[in-house]
Amino acid sequence: MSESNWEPKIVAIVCNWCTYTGADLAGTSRMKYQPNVRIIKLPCTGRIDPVFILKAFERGADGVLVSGCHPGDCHYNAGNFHARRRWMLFRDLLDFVGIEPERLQFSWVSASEGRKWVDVINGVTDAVRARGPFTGYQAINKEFVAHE
Amino acid sequence: MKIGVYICYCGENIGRTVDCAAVAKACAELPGVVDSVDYKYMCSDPGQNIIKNAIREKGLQGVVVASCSPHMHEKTFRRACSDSGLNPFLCEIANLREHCSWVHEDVPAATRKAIDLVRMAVEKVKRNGELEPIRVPVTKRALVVGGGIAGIQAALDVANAGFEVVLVEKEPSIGGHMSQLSETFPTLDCSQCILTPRMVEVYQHPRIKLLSYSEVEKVEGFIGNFKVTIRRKARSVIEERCTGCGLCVQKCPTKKAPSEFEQGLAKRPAIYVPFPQAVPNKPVIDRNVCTHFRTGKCGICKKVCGRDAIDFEQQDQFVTEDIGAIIVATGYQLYSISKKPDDSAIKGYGEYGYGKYPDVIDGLQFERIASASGPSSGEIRRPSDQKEPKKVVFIQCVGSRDEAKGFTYCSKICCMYTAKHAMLYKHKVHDGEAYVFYMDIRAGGKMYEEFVRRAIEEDGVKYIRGRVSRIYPSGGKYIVKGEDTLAGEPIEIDADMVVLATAMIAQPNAQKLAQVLGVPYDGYGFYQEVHPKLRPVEVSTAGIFLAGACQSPKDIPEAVAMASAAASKALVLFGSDQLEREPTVAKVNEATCIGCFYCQKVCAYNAIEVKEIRDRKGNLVKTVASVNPGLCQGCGTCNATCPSKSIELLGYTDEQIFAEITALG
Amino acid sequence: MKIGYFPGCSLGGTAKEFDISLRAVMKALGVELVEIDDWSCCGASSAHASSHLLAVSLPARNLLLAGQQGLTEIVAPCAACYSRLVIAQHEVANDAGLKAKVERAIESPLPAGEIRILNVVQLFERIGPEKLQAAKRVDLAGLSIAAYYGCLLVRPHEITGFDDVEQPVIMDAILAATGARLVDWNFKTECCGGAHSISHKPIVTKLSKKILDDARQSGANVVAVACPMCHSNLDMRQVELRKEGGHQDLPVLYLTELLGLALGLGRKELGLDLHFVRLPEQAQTAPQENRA
Amino acid sequence: MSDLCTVAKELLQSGQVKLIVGYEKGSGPHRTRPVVIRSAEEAGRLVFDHHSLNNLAVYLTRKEIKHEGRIGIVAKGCDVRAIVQLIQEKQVKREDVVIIGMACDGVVREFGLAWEREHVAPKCAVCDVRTPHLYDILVGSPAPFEPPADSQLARIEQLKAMPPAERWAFWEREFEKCIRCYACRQICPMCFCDRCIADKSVPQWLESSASRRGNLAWNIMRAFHLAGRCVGCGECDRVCPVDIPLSLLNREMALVAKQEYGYEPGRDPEAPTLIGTYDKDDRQDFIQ
Repeated sequence: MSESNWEPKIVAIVCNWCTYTGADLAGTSRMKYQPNVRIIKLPCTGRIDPVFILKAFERGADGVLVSGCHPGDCHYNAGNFHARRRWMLFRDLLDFVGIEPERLQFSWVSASEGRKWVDVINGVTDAVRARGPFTGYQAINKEFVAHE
Repeated sequence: MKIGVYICYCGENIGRTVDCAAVAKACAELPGVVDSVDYKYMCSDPGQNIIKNAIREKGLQGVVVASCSPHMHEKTFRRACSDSGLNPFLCEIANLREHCSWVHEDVPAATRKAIDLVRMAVEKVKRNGELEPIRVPVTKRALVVGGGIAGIQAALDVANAGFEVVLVEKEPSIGGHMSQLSETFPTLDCSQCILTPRMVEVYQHPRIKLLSYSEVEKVEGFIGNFKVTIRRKARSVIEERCTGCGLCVQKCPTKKAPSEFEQGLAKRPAIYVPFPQAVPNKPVIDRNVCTHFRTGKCGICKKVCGRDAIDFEQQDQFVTEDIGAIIVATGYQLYSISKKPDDSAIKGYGEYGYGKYPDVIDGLQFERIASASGPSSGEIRRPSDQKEPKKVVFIQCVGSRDEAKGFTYCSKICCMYTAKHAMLYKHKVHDGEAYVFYMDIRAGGKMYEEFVRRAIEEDGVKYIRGRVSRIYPSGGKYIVKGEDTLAGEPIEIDADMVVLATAMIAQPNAQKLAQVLGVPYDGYGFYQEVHPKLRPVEVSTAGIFLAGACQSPKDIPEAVAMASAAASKALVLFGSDQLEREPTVAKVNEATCIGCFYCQKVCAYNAIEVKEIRDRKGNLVKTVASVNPGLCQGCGTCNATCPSKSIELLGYTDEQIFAEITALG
Repeated sequence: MKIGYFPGCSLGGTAKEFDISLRAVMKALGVELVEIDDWSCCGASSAHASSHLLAVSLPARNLLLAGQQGLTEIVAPCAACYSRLVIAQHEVANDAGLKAKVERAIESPLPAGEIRILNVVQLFERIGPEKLQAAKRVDLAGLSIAAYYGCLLVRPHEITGFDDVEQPVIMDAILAATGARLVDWNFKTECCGGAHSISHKPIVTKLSKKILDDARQSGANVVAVACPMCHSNLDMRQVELRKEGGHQDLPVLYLTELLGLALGLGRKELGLDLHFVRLPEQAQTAPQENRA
Repeated sequence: MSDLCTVAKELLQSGQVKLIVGYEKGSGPHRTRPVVIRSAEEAGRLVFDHHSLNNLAVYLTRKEIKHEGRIGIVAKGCDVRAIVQLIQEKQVKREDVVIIGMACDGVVREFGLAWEREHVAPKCAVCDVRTPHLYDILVGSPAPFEPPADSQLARIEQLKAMPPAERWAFWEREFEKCIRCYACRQICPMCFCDRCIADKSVPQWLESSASRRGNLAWNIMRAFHLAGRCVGCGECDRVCPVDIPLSLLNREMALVAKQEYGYEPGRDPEAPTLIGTYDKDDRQDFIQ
């Protein structure tokens, strides 16, 4: 793909009960959003290991969205509370090593928030597009791709 | 690996935006894919047959169906797989409809995305393992917590279906709030007349074990296999010996304790039965007021008891019960606006003077005043001087629907019971005037609206739409200052008595009990059902069901209906000897587990147990975590938290997720 | 302790004794009051009826001056001034657009740090009842006080964040340090008629009478206020009430005057003689007549 | 250090401990090295001074000595924090260890350096446990000590002031040096896993070759695994053969833990851990 029509690659890691179902609702409501996102479904945000986020960047993601149930709505009572602490630390760590915060975003999207899902995904896609390709990671990926 | 990929057009739903044929073609090239087929309706019988035949004929080891959301047809396709001998967990769904064709318009972009989604699913399914459903035995015995009308109904339903029930009630008698009510809307039938036969039925039922004056202390185990510890509070009366003759109650010299049942409007002795129809009809000693417990003297009750049933030395006892299903029916309490609540967001209603002015009372107190068994034998008397009040003001929504000072929710029953109160008052005090301050009248229910109209039109209750700003005493009366928002002017009523319809709120210990049971609760302490519409009596902890006002404010018919629903859920469980659970549970790698137990800290279900690994001589080698698959709900929080990655969530293993992510690049 | 002082217009006029007594009491307690130099009108009663921008800019200018003069806390004894100042502060803090407009109007950026604005009740809360207790010279056992808060002192709660809106208690707690009895009464926050004093005198007289009657019926022999408007209504309208007949005088004193008496300050030092209804000599220590 | 020797002798003689982990004189000036002694006769070998650098808590989880019996350990305050965190994480039982708490007047940042002001270890700048906060036996009392400036914090602030791209470039340069020797892991008392994720091959958790990408992942995950757990002993910095400033990452995580959750690891053996607990009102303004 040439520079001019470059499109960001977005990975969304979401929980099954709220955000995945919210994204389903956006579909059944025939709302439209940008096609850049690929969703990875896990049972709960509590299941999301930060290493998944790194792996996504290693596989060429320009931005990652992590999304789950609103606090208090977790299907598993507290998975999102545990996740929230991890995110706080991990996000700061990535920021500290120089990864722009736009590249890793977080949201609460409930099963009834199809509209919010659309807004969040469009927002993330636009923000990452504005940042351009994740050249920092691409540079270190390149070396590896050569080996593969 | 032999993987089959099946792409559904869903009529035009997918086919319009995704070039399904192109997807099938592209996917056929993916490593491991031996069959790649597109078809109009995969979920139809012929569609399913394509998959079934391919499994048999091509010896597939994994299936990817690219169709609608897995929430829609995952079960369908898994069944199709297992019908033809493939483990159902070797089937993955790529969501081409809700997550692709319906939300995008550009065909090439949507097609590219569809191929990506299938590729991710293919890579994942290659790493799926065969999982077998987890089977656990079922103890066909129910615990019902709370002996109000909801608990009574649930207990009777389960017991009448032929199963044993343990009914735990924290008060000395079952009956709950309903036993305190005078008449019930909209039929005005006597509350106790319809309730007491049910209470007796519970007591006499051969399959119901009633533990009154008891509380649930601890719950261990999981659906079908709970172990429940119950604290039997010291009654100071040996139930088996007591005949309920009541002599001790009569002779007790301490008669000054405010009666809980009468809402403080009457006194009771230190040894008492809450009310004459109590079940069990066995007294209890209130150790806080009893002279013997305070000074060591008296002991008259012990002297007069012919059966030697008084036991001052009695201690709390603990009993353990094996239980298969738990029905929680712990009810509600009324918001006591006299006290400043702990929650600083709630500002109270000090300006109404509840607790300060004796004739400003709440709804339950009015029930007692209006009840034939109440302190004034059903004659309407105001508490301060026992005079018949000639003008009574009823105020609705005290604490309910009030974001500024109370709770945001509607307490639901107050419109109806206020109409009932005003009506009962008018029936008993013919020359009296009844005023009702309201915000809206919410009378949805069979014969409810008609009931309110009757209060207004036939009984002449004066409804004023508006709020009350202040109540203050003046010359033996209470000046109720408010606003009539329909007339658009301030209004003052010199009332003899004021009745506040205070909000229905969660029980004071609701959150504590929720933690014991593992039941989630909302911001107000009401218990949280799994789904507000489709699973209204279940909670996220399997095997626990909700009945009545512990879930949200409810009137009697709703509480009873919910109780029967909860009972039927328990009976569904008792319908089989074993139950099957999704096998997506966590599993520990004992070889690498280091025993830090971070997994235990994050587990919301107490599913992580401590396991000791010993050598042949019995020496402790190390302590590791172990998952109880009956308790594990499969959230995977332990998996993400484990520092050495020694615990994995089956069905969502790291290897599977990595494969999905890797397939992106 | 040093506190900025925004007197406002009333304390130079009808509420002169509020100013006098506040200064005297602060001196006695060793608190330095620093009057904001070049302070101007807070805009109360008229500005917010004519222009929102003006109603916010006037108090904002005074906050700006306070900030420039190095003050971090200021006291605004007049309840209306207090209300305008806290509301303006709240609005500019929560509305960047408005803030920009205000800064254009007052031709200066607002100070970054927030200035703490106190009403007179909060001032004594800040000083602390222990300090009052320690400085007490005279026990006001002869007084039964009805503490009257009026409408502006505690409202709106979202902004003032101070005391219970319907059943405030903090002024009572402060006055308890004088040794006087605080009566439990009904009209702590009832409307006195406020700014209608001139335009609708009969209404104000009627409202004031209700408040005074309830205070008396509840056993009070003096009413404590913390607002010049309340004071002028409750004190001055008793002249009309006397004419109507059947009225028994009920002295209305500023919180600061009552505290001044307890600190042993003289009636002149506290401006007690400037009221229409005077507190009888020695009333504070006289045995109570109508103790309930 | 006759005090320390007497204490050690008594502990071994009375059988209260099976062995003692401590420091002995090293192989040159301004050096010590860890030593395990098992008899009272050996007690005289123990030393403690400005050059007792190793965090000996790392030995408490070593299988080789763990099963021998009760262990005595010579520990500075910073080392005690590691022991406390190990107790919090169920790796050490309080009753299985006798802590010989050493009042500490600061240590140098590397072996071979004389005790001079410019040689003081960065961690000593913010030390508040010069008298250990938990011990069974306390030896000595701290002398007056003027701590040096907090150079670590200054560097963190300097990094944070950079635009992200510059920060990225800085860490890229640093991580590029990494040879994946895992000395940082071996020396760390908190890296007690039997099988580190870096060695996990099915599935491979982190790329194991010393590539730029693998190095970034390893160093990020190492820091993340220590978030809310690292007690700031700085041993990783000291042993890194290519001088990657690892403790800057650890310190940044510690700053977040303190600021957002008021949490400091290794303070209270009874305290819950940072990860594994939550508060309903934890900060979430970064979540849409």
